[in-house]
Amino acid sequence: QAHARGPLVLAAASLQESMNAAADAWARHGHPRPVLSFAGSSSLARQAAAGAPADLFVSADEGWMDYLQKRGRLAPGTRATFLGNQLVLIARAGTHGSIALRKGVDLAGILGRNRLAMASYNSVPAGKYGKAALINLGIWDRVRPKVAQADNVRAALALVERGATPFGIVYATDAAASEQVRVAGIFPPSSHAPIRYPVARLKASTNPDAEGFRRFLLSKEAAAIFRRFGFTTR
Amino acid sequence: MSFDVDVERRIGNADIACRFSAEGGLTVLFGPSGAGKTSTLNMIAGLLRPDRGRIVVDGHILFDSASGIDVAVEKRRVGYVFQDPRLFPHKTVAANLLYGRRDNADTSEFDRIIDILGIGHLMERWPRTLSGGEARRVAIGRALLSDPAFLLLDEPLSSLDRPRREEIMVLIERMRDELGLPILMVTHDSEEANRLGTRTISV
Amino acid sequence: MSFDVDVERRIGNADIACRFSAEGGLTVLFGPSGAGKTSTLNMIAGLLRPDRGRIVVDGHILFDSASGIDVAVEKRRVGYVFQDPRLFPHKTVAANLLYGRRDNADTSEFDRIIDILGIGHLMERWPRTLSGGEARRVAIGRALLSDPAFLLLDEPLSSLDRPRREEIMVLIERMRDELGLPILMVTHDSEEANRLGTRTISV
Amino acid sequence: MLSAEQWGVVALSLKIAGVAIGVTIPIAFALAYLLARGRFPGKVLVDGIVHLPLVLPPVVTGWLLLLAFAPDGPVGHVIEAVTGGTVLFRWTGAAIAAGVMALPLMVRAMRLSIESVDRRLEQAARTLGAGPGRVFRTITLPLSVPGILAGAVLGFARGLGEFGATITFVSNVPGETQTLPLAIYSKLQVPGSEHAVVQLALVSVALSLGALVVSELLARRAGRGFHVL
Amino acid sequence: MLSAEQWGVVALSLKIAGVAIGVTIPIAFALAYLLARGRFPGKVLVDGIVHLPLVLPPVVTGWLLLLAFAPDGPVGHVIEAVTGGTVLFRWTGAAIAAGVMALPLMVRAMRLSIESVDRRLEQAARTLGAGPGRVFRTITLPLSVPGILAGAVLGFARGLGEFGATITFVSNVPGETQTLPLAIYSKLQVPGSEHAVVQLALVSVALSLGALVVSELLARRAGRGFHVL
Ligand SMILES: Nc1ncnc2c1ncn2[C@@H]1O[C@H](COP(=O)(O)OP(=O)(O)OP(=O)(O)O)[C@@H](O)[C@H]1O
Ligand SMILES: Nc1ncnc2c1ncn2[C@@H]1O[C@H](COP(=O)(O)OP(=O)(O)OP(=O)(O)O)[C@@H](O)[C@H]1O
Ligand SMILES: [Mg+2]
Ligand SMILES: [Mg+2]
Repeated sequence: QAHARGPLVLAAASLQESMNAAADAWARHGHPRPVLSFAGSSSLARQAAAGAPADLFVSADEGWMDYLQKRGRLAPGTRATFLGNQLVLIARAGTHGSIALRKGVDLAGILGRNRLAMASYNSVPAGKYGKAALINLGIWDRVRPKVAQADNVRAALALVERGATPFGIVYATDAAASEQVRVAGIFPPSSHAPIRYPVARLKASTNPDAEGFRRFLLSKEAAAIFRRFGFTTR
Repeated sequence: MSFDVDVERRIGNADIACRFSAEGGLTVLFGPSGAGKTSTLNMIAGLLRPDRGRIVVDGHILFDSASGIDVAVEKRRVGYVFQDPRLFPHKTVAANLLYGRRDNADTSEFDRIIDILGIGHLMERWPRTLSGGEARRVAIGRALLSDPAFLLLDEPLSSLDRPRREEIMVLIERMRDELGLPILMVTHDSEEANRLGTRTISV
Repeated sequence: MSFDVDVERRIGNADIACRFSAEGGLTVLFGPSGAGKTSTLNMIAGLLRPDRGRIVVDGHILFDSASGIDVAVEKRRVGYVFQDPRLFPHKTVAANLLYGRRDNADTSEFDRIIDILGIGHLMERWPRTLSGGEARRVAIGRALLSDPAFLLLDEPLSSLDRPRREEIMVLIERMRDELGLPILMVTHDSEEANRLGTRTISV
Repeated sequence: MLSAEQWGVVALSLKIAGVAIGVTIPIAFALAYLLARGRFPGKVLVDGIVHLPLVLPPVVTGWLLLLAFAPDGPVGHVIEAVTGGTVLFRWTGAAIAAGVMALPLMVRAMRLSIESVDRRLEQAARTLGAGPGRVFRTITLPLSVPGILAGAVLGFARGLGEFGATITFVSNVPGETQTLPLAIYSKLQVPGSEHAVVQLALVSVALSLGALVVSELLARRAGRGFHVL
Repeated sequence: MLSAEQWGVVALSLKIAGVAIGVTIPIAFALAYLLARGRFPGKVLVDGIVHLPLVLPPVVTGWLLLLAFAPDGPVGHVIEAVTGGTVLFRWTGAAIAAGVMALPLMVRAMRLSIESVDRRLEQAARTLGAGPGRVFRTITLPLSVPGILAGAVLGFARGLGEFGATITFVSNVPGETQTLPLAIYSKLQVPGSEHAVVQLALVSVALSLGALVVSELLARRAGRGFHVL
């Protein structure tokens, strides 16, 4: 006997398309469709930390998951990292040429008077990875004054889509989702910490389907779905 | 039927002092512009607090700075016709007239007053569409219909034509005599003052 | 020194029609409350547009529905004392008095008018602190000091005491005679009307 | 034109903004009256607190609401004890966020109208035997109607547009707290969904235009009599 | 208490909100006058457009601004041709966002005041020889001061709190477009930075309290004469 309502899943906004596809697949197995609430990881983590009655939390980085774990809001033994991503440099579709992102690459010179779109580099995960990568390449100091920080990675994508900036740093999944941009360069995976998406069940969870859906997210079937959207899976 | 007033109040740089004691009927308050007539009426009505003094109307102490008595405006049962009409702009003439009415008031009295004031045809109108004299007549009606224990009239008949004026004065005199209402009236018309005033007081 | 007025206008359910031709001096407009006196003055001042008609003052056509003439209010050079004082609440008495003044106006005239109106001590005051009669005197001063070509006075002397009234009437008569201003005045005081009115018109 | 799901979002948004404004109007009017008429120490402080949701970034307001209404927060604690439930992730929470964000706008507009009520009319009413309560009900309140309507329209529009505090406070739960702005935000996160964004934005605009028209009609009705309108 | 960098953020926020409101006041007043006094077809539409930034989620407004001011957008194109520059990522762009978001609040407050100006005073001024321009300057405008002040305070507070449209339109560029709300938001994104958030939020609150106090003083000064205040 299925619960009348699916579990409430708090998921990072950048997982919107892929998590919806996963929820649909789960529902096709005869389960009530999970209710998905998409927002920034920070907002969601704070809500979970406040003891809000949700079932699963899917974060865009480990930091916010740690935050909940420290506060004892996670159901023990349910935390798992299930997705990975890549960091890319994008340009507007229709432009040409690619940039080899090696140590010392003259990105600042290529930008000229233009700017580089990124998610906020001190706060939003995509921005933090980007900053780390640019530091690793040894060009952060010269690029930093030219950075335009958006409030999330999709807003950074929009800046490039609109032609407000010629280049941007986003996830490979974002670049794949948009037809108006193309990948102009891929950051070496070694240039930043691995990009990982953890999931966990919350202690406040009451929905009997919650654990089932969590396991489904870790399943092969779900992995295939996430790969379709450009994520890497383990 | 009496006023016993002794008040002092400072407004701006002016000291207003008024002291009189009037037995019965209609008392006329007379004086040059800016002497403090309106201020005196406001103090009797309870709208302006005297710095010091005592107000007694018909044996009821309305204000006494010595014993700390200060009856609330709405409890003084005053029928006040202000110098300006002060009609409620968001209410029709009819609603203005009925605003102060008691539930048990009788209808024939109402009809008679409306008739003498000649405002029966204005009932559904909004105050801003009234002429100066029409607004004033509605204001008089509103005060008279509130079942007052005494009347304060601040130049009630200015901006009315002579015949209408006569009729309204007759009405007011009748209220004085039949209902025994003490009346305090400000006017600048010495003829009117002499005819009506049981007593005339100069400020 | 003449008015030549023939206007019609519908307001609400009332048809107001006024037609008169007055040579020289001061014309008194007389009539019961609600007859349309204020409306007539408003039409002459240009504040209310007649449905039909013609207004000529001192040979100047101010309005003519036949030829489509309609001189703007501010170009009519009217000195209008409204039935209510209508002082500008955000300006001091002095600023109210000077509002309509021409730059080349002479100061002795100013001082004389202020003196006769007895408002010299009120200059720095705000309108809301004035008594009824004080406000009215300031309103008269404001209109007289705007260098008008003709005067419209809507019960200008109501709420003033007799001595003050006399003085102000003398002032207005002198303006009429010395400056040759045509004057149209509404009053309910038949004594006043008879004394002043070069002609009396009933609406 | 809209899918059934989108109509659901519209209905939910109207419910949330409507309830929020309906409940907030009396609170806002009381505060406006206090600020317009009251003379007490610390008035500027009350004024400042009322303005808070306007100055703070909405996400901060949302966060503060979250702290207050969390099950172990000061307000949430009481709510849980009384009703046994919570407003988190519920439409009631979204309505609270909308109301709080709309409050300063409503108070300002109402205060402006209360301040322009002619006190002499209130005096006249009192001489006619009306006590302070009746004067308030029959004179002050109706003469403040232009400000109340303006405040209600501003508040309703603000409530319809509320995003930051809502998503921070009660998340983005479809069918519960996903109002139009949150739905638009969700669409904005999906590249290439500009069409849906524009469509939803147009619905928002149509709704607030509707509210405007209704308020203008009400204003005209209420203002038949007096010069203000 | 604050670091030099944070003081920089405060100064920048004040500059942006101040310039935005200064420039928007005349525009808002003109619109308010048009809406209060004008009788023309499509008035409700103008009214609706003015309210737009209030109803739309701020990120949508920001996105629309971005479309308009992008180098190949209709407005950005003109600006580039005339000045050779762009407002994107510049404080001027942040001021545009703040002004646009504040506009509906300012217009409403001003309109309320204009509607309560007694037209008979304007008539009196005209009989005294003042043409429409002078009547407007000397009567209508000063009598609307309460609404202008209320609008300015609301707008300034809104401008100080503006977040969603700003970050979407001109991004978060330290020293150029990073206002207080953006700085606060950045902090909020970092686990465990609640202390810094509260500190910056308190600065916001202090600034708007200051604006309130100034406006109350101005209102008292302007209102010495008339009953409205
Ligand atoms: N908007 C309106 N709707 C209906 N009737 C109106 C309107 N405005 C004015 N009236 C009527 O027009 C008539 C003329 O008004 P007006 O003010 O000219 O009278 P008046 O002669 O000046 O009277 P008073 O001596 O009382 O001032 C009055 O009967 C008044 O009720
Ligand atoms: N707020 C104020 N500041 C200074 N003076 C004031 C203030 N209010 C009233 N006054 C003055 O108090 C005096 C008394 O005013 P009041 O209205 O009682 O006069 P009044 O006798 O009714 O005159 P009128 O016949 O002209 O109506 C006036 O000289 C007036 O200028
Ligand atoms: Mg008086
Ligand atoms: Mg009249």
